[in-house]
Amino acid sequence: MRVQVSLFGAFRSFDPGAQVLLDLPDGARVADLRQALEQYGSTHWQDFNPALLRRSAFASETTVLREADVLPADGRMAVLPPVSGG
Amino acid sequence: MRVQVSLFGAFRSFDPGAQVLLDLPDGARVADLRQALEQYGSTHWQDFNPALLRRSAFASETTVLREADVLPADGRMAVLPPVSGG
Amino acid sequence: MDRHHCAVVDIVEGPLDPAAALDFVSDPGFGGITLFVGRVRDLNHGRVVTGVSYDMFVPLALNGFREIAARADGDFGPKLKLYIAHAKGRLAVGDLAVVVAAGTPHRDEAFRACRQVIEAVKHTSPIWKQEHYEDGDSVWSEGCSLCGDEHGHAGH
Amino acid sequence: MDRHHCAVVDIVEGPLDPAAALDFVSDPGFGGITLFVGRVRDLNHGRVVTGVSYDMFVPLALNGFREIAARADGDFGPKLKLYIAHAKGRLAVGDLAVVVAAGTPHRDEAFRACRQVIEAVKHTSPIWKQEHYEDGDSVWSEGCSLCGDEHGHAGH
Repeated sequence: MRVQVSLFGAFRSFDPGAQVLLDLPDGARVADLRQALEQYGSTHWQDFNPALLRRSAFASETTVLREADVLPADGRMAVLPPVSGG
Repeated sequence: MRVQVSLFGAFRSFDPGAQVLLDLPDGARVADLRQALEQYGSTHWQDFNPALLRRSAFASETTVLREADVLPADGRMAVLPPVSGG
Repeated sequence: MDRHHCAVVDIVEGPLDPAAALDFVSDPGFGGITLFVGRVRDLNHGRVVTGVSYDMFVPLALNGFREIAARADGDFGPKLKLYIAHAKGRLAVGDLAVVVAAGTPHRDEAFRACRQVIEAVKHTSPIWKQEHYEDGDSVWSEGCSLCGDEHGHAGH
Repeated sequence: MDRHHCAVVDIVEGPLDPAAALDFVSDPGFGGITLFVGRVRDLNHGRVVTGVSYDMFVPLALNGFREIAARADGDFGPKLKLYIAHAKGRLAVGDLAVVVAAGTPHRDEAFRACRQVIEAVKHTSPIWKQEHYEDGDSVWSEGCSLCGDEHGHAGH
């Protein structure tokens, strides 16, 4: 499946469109996406910070997902670095 | 000394001018004023409630006084039933 | 102190102004502002309220507001800005009875200062509330005695 | 739910509006309204701040606001009225970043609901703050991780 990962906060600057397309096996889980994004970041992003990704969560448009959750069928995901609203 | 006691809250309605004049010995204390006001109220005010007076404090324009405090020289005092601001 | 605004506003002069309170406690160095507004409710202890009259011993009340502000300054200062205003006179349902605002660099102090101040205003200020009911009856509210313990009890 | 107003406001559409928040949470049956306003400070960790950019995952943020409001409703309802609005875009010093207001019959619930909501907004909403400094540098703020414990840590 093709997963479209929207980038926010400190990740946003890594890509002009603030998103990354990754190919993952059907039925992939959040943990798989995390691994794929780490690999992608390590090879494509000059200032990529793996420690920040490890503190980041993944979410659909409606909810934050856990590591064992299967990715939604539409493949639309977001990576959420630690939040600092308010 | 002549003491002018301003009436507030539930006491205000007892007197058209919302104040009472009482004669007390020079050097009188708050406890003396309390006693004098209870006597005055018992004889002059139809709906006087001694229990309310017992829960009431006495104050000058700047501070709440204690029972043992001597009345201020200007004789200007206020009787403060339990408060209910806000 | 010019960081503390303490006022009594007769309702005939106009309503209390929460926007003015927010302005007063704002500061370029402040990230947090907490505001409390107390309004006249339409119902109390099951009775339909048509209005409230506030009686007040004004000079002592203002003196008390300043003492309450000074105490908050000691607890949450030294930058704390505070706004304390209480209405006087006959208010209708929905009218603003009291406005308290606190501004500080961080939000925790703003919340705690605002809460401490409104509790102190309610429990220690020489202010008396007379409720008017739809049947024409009026009752002075039960309140906090100022005898002995100046902070009164916490019941109202 | 029509007792809860949740919004994200792009700064180019205009500033957040505390007066609208107070209006929204007002009710003839309410005696207490608590409002919190978060503003952009001129100084953070000793650095002179010239502005803040808020990035936000809007649909998830709005969904989160509604969940936060529903939780407060369970804790302080069933009459609780809530207003939650967060700014988005590039804010200047003094601009309003967030406004939360809670209205209830009595003040204790208003204070506690307002505090609970702003803490949840700060610790769980998908919102990111980038501070801009007078030397031209910009830094994304350290924040609360949403991994595992959705409530994050209490440190910010």
